[in-house]
Amino acid sequence: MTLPIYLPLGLGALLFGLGLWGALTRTNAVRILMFIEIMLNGVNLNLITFSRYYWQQNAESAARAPIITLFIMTVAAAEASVGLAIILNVVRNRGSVDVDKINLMKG
Amino acid sequence: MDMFLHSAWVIAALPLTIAALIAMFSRQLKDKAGWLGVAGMFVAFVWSIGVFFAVAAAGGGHEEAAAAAHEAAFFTTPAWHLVWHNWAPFGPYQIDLGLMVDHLTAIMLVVVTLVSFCVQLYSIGYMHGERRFTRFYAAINLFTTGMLGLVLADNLFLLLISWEIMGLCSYLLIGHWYEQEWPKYGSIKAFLTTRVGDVGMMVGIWVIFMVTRTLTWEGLASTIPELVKNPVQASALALGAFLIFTGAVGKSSQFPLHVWLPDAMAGPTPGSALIHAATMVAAGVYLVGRTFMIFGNVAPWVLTVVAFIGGFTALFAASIATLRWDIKEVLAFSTISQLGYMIMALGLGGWAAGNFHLMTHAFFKALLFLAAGSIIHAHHHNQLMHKMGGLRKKIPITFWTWLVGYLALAGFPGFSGFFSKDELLLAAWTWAPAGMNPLVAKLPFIMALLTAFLTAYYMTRATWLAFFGEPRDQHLYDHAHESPWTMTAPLVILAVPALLSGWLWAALPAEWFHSESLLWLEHFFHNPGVREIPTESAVTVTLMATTAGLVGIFSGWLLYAVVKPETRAKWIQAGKPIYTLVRNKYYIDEFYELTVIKFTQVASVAIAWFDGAVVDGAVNGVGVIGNAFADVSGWFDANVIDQLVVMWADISRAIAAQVRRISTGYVQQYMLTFVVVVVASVLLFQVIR
Amino acid sequence: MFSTALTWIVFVPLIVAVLMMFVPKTQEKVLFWLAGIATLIPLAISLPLIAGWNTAAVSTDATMKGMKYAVSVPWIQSIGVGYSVGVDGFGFTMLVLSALLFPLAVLASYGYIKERIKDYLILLLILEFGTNGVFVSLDFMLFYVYWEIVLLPMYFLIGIWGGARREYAAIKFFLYTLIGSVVMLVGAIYLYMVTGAHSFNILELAARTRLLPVNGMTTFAFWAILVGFAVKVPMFPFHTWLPDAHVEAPTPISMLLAGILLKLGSYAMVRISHPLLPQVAAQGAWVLFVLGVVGVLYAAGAAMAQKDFKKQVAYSSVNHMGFFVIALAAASVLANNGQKEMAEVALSGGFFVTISHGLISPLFFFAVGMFYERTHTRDLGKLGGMFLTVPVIAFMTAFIAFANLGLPGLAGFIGEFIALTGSYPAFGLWVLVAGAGLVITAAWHLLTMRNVLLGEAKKEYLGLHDVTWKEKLIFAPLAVLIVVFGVWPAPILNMLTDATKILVTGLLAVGGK
Amino acid sequence: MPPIAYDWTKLVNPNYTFLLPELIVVAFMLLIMVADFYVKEKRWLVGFAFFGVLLAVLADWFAATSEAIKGAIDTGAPLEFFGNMVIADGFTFFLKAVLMVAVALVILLSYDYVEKFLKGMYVEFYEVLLAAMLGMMFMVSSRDLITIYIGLELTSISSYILAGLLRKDPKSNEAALKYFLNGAVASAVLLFGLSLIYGVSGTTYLPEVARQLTMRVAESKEFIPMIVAGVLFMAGGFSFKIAAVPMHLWAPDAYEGAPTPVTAFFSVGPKGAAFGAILRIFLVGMGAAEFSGRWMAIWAVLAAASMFVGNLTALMQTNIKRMMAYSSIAQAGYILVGVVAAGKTGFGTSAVLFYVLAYALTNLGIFAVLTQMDREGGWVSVSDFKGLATRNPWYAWALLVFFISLIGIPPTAGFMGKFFLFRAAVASNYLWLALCMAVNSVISVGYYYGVVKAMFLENADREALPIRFGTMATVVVCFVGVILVGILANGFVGLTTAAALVK
Amino acid sequence: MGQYFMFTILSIVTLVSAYQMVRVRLITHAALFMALAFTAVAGIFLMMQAEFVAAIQILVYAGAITTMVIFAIMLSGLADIKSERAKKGGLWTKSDPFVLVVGAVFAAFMSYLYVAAKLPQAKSDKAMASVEAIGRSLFTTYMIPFEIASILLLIAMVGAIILTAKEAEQE
Repeated sequence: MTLPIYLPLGLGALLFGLGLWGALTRTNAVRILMFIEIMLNGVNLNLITFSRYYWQQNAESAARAPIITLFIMTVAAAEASVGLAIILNVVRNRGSVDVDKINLMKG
Repeated sequence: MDMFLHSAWVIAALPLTIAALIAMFSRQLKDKAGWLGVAGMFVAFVWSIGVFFAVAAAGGGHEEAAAAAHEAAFFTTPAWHLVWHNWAPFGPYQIDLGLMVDHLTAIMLVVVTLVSFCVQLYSIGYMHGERRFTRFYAAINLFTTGMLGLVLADNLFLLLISWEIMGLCSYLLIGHWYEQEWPKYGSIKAFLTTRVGDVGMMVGIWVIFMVTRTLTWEGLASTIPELVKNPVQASALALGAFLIFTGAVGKSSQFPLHVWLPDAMAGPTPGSALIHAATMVAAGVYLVGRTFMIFGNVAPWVLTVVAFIGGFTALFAASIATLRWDIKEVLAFSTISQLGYMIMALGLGGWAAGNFHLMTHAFFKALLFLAAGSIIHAHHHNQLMHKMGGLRKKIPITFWTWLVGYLALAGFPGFSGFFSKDELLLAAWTWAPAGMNPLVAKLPFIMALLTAFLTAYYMTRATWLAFFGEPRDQHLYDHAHESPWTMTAPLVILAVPALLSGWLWAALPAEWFHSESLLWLEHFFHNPGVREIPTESAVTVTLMATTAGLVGIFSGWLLYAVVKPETRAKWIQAGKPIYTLVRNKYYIDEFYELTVIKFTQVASVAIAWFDGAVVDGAVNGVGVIGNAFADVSGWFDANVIDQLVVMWADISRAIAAQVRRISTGYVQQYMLTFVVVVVASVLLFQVIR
Repeated sequence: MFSTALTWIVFVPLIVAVLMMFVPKTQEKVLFWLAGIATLIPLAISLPLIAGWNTAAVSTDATMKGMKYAVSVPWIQSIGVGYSVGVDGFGFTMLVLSALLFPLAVLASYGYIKERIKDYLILLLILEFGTNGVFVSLDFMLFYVYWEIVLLPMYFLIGIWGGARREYAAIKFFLYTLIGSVVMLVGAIYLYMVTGAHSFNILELAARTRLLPVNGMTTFAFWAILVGFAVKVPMFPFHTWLPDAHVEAPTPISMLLAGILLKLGSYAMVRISHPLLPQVAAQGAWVLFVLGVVGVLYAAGAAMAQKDFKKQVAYSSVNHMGFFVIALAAASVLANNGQKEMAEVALSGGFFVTISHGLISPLFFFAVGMFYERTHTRDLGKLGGMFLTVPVIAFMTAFIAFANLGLPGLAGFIGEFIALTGSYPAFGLWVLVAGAGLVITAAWHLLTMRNVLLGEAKKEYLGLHDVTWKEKLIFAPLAVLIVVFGVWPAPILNMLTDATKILVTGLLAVGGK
Repeated sequence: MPPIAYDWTKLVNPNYTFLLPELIVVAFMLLIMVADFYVKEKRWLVGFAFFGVLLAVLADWFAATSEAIKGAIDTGAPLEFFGNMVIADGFTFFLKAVLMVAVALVILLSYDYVEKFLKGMYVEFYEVLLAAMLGMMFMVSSRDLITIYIGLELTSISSYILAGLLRKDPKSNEAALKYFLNGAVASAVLLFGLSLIYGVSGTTYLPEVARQLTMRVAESKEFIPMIVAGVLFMAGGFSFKIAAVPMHLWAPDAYEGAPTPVTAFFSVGPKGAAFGAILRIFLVGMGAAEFSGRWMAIWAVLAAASMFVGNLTALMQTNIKRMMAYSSIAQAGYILVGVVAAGKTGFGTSAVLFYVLAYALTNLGIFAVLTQMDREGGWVSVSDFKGLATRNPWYAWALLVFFISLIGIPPTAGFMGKFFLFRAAVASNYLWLALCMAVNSVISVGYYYGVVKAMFLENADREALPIRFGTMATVVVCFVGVILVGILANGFVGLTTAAALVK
Repeated sequence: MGQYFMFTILSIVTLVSAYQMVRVRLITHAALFMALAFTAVAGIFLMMQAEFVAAIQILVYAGAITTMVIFAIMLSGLADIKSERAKKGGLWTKSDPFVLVVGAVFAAFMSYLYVAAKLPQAKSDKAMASVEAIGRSLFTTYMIPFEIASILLLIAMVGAIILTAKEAEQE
């Protein structure tokens, strides 16, 4: 690769940052969930980049990052399904997905 | 006689037993308690006489023993000594407690038991019908135990214990009529004032113990002469001696701690006679005499202080006595004055003279007090002299015995007081310490002579007002009656030694009659190491003293028998400022009231406030700080501090109320906080690396 | 033969307390009997121990050197904690005092405590378990465990059965002592770690910690530990919990609080803080002395201004314990400037103060309680003329007041006298300042007696019943002991001499010289 | 490409003795699922679950004492299995046992609650609970970041589900949502950190990570900022899991809203496991001195903040469940002191282990009573405790003991735990942290006091709680445990000390 | 140069999609933009020669998750869930462009770290791991996590059912 490593890493960080900001500012729970997925994508990009640039000593080490990514995706999927289930439940009981309105408990 | 000597402890044990019996069986005994006490004290008196003769037979001053061992030690080997070895350990030091009898003790035993006997007999009549009759007797007997313990003690510790027991009994007796205000006030005043001296004395004992590591007379006498050679130790010992003297000042009611004694008169008169005239107040004198191995060995400034305080007190109190109207108060100030005499004598090195006067004073002052009690009894508890007058016909026995006491106190030649006062003045006249201005060295003598004059004057005044002239209150006069025999008998008994005891050491007559036996007491009192008093000027001194006394008597007679009251009033008007000053006892009481007492009261209130507001607050400080911002004015408000179950809560709640605000319930703020902190700390760690 | 005796003394109350949990709470008589027996057993066990004291073998084992009736078995070996119990003069006198006061407290509770009797008695027994345990522990952790066990029952005893502001007083007591003890724990752990001794045994620990240099950390450790004890003593300025606790506590608990609980602190100073770090103690002695003197004066003054009888008595505890503090400070100064003998004098005197105060103050509180039970007031302005209404109680009160103000011939005097005898060489005439405290103490005692006992009988108090047999029974043993030890303190002082000698020469003197 | 012949067994190095507890748990999960279809009395399923966990505990003990494994532990070179994904050392066995016991207690105390408030959800509840436990077990038994991460996620996702089990209850929904959203962000942050660490070291196997990091740093100091950033992101992720300040904000809401037995589980289970994972990652992966000083400082700050914020905020709470949430935040702060110390001394690790055990017993005891008191589902106020000492004296006294254990007063397990933490802090020169702990113990009295006061000093205004087997059994077990661990600490100290050799 | 070009294009697509996710009102649109972003990232993965990961990315993210989100939105039938109205006066109301700024700042910071670390240029340009190697590792070394992941999915399924099923039962 001739591409400087900083570019993909930077993109990963950018994705993470964007996702973070989105997750923190949007009040729709579903949208927050989506931004979290974006953050995870940033992480994945980081992992693959590092792997691609440095950690290719053998088949074993080369396979490491993809596998980690695979697990992260699995988890993300599971998280998404459970998360959506929770959100749906909230919608059912409260009629809203606005996290600013979900404020029964505080202090 | 040796039988008595070897069981001398009985003398002290007897009144203790009786006191306990009376206390336990007060309901059964009732009036019989008095007779029990009298009987017991009679036995004790007989026992003391036995002891006295045994000691006398063994040879007064024990010259041989003294010469052999402790020539400069102001200590004579006791004739009898009973020691409880290893009574208790003070750390590694085993403290022995013991009782002992030497010549001084022997005399004191006789004096104490005799006076106590008389007082108890007298009280049967005087206190008759009193509802706390048994309490009075229990206290008197306990007191006697204390006094006997004091004179029998062979060490400072036991002496201190006895000393304080007497203080307690004094408190109890002064406050006998505790329903009334004056006794309540007087008792507390007495206890506290003497307590001030006692604390000084205790510190003195600690100093002495630190230096000598012993508390017995024998131990002190054997160690101190060596220790004073070291300047550091010597100065410590001098300090110790001075502090011990403060105890004597308190107990013997010397200036400036004299204020309690007049108020001690609030108690029953027989109690005053025993405690506040004859014995307890003399304990201070006894203490100084007893611990002369300290006073005599340390730097001379201590004894000089002693002498001047004594002399000043003597004059000072006598001057106050001239203007008192309450007959007991006159006697009280007279007692202070006479005690000052004794203290002065000791300070001047007139050891034997001081103790001699102690003895004679005990007799005649007890007599005077009891006689005064008899007057009061006869006069329906009136103590004010300007309501008396002409009583000599109504109460003849009282009058004649009073007269004996009066003349003895006034120093009328031939009476006991005359001889002891002479010895005392002689000691003062011959006092000339090295390096002191001769004029200054004569000051004690001058004060003593003036006192002799004033004494004679105020006693004459009192006698005249009470017994002579016309009755000033006819009603009281009409109802006056002679006391029962239980009261008059003691007067008669006491009148004998008051009249005669001076002849035990009658220096001038002895010279005239070449009778060694008239100097018997002088030999008996011999104490190795004390200053030898030169006798060359004895006649001069006697003349001066006698003149002073007679002038005093004359002027008293002149002023009260001859001069008209109106004229007196004019003269008083002329010397108004001085009159007011003396009449108000030089405002010493007021001075204390304004300074010491007020200070203590204010301080204690301040402390209590401080404790509630500041210390409590400071320890709970954080809370206070938390609230301080909110309400500075309410900072010390007790409510603020007291709200402290609160304690942490008050504080913590203030903080917590802020902290909990982070938990807004908004999930995104949670996340935001989280992320911000993480990122911020990442940043921070880049900075600090 | 006596090897398990101490353990029994400690554990019998606990065992009975557990048994009592299964007794129905309506069986009040049974419960009282059980509690009485449970508290009497330790006393009974201690009697042969007293008799055999002089002949009892002195342990030479390093973990319990100089102790009698000592036993040491491993407990938590992994951190060097052992079940080491044993007593020397200090511990034993305190143990006996505790064993003596608890039966009296149970007796005083009979008929006085009317609700939740079962809980009350169980807590009382647990309290005894804790206090007795403190006095026999030779291992810091064991000590600490007992120390904290004391805390809870006391909290409840005040908090449930106390007066109007009981909750406030109880939690104040609890928090003060808890702060003290957690800080103390940190200090002790620091010492444990820094020595590397791998032992919490106090004697073994002391052998090492005393060699540490005086620096910031050891100074911290010393004061951290000391503050824990100072709160209990209570030493000025950590005393403010005491008046509240006393005022609110029921009479029997006040008796125990003054008689035993405060002694935990003074005992612990003698046993732990000073032996562990004598070098720091000697350096900081003047602070301790100043606090002691200020405490004496201050408490006397504060007592004088109180309107509440019980609060006055409470302040007098602060006052008296000040003498102990002074003596302790003096001892640690003297032990290091070549006056070991005087140090022993000071220390034995100081400890005698704690013992005599342990006899006197419970009775004083009891006296206050007797008045309160009859008149339902403790206001000095309202009481009065008691000598004419209830003469016997008034007499008892006067007796105890004089004992408390330090009248010679009674136990209170001896201790103060000896303590200050020993303290004088260390601090010179400054001791006079403490002496002024004696006068003020005397003053307020007399004034209080004037207010309460003397004067005309008050109408509203006419017809009060005088002392009962129960009250006499409680009063007599302590009063007798006060007189006996006032006249003949040797039994106690002799018990203390060996212990003080060891403490002064072996422990307080820096470097063991 | 021709298939490459390889020896699977050799590559994987399986050991089913070691894996037995996990296998049993999985087996019982499946069993419960299947049995649901056949068993009429659904309550039996609780028995199954409980029995399964007990069996797993036994298996854990069996594995720990089996010859090969124990021998390896004794020689100081514990065996690793399944491609080095799990390690059979004392730390693993001890924490697994503690966590399983904790879950067993949760099962016991939840019995009544599930019947009352989660009607017909036996399977779901216990299934998910066991899954969470399984995740925890892997979290603590692995030296590979991947396994730890997956275990963590298994636990987390199960927890989200558990929090939302009261489907009709808006608070429960809200708890689940908040927990979920926070958790997802936190795990993303954690992963970001992981990616950085991976980037620098090229591996997720912690010993290798340690080796690589040291090499990198030896090559060039310039790597340190990146490593530190990675460490901080990971620490952030984990501090969410243990609810350390400032990542604690979700906890009170989640604890309050979740069904009470679930709260009990939250306060003990995931937290304990997360501490195990933290210790493992930081000690094994970043134990070298260049790193440890840094992360010790991080955790120290978090520890102090957690203690103060947790305790102070707890003072303001009126709902006991919420109060216990803050209390557990503070407790996490205490445990973090041990983590800090662990960077320097083995005392720290053993202290953490001991405290987790003590804390689990204590807290579950409290929650057992809370669970039974929870009548409306989710709200237990101080007034519910009024006069408990007269209504249910045994509960009251037991609660008292639990509270003093949390405060740290002897003779309880909590005291010994605190003592070990103090020791660890002092040994690692973090005296100020020890003092913070001391101060905080006292602050914490403030809010426990409210409950104790209500129980003992106030009069009852309602009826006694009925005695239920589940609650009673839990309380008794916890009570005995708290006292025994406090008094007979020696054996447990031995265990934790042995288990503290984290490799 | 090709790499730069490709990367630039893909990056822009990713970022624009992400920005649109923030901006658009309808959630469904946001979901679609998310799919686009995922796909673009998959492209970058392809550039990195991580074909397997790219494939999974498309399958799981662009496919499964996006579909799931859209389904969930549709199923709920609630207007509110579908769109997000801009709030008045809120702190974040006008912050849409801000997202890029914040993302950029974060990225800049991270890049600073990377640059500061002087990350060495690629040591090897070997091919990325083959699917076979990944598979082999997955079933040997990573067996345990793999199994846990399976249980994780099971529980996710169970959980989703538990949390949503009640309604079905009642209806």
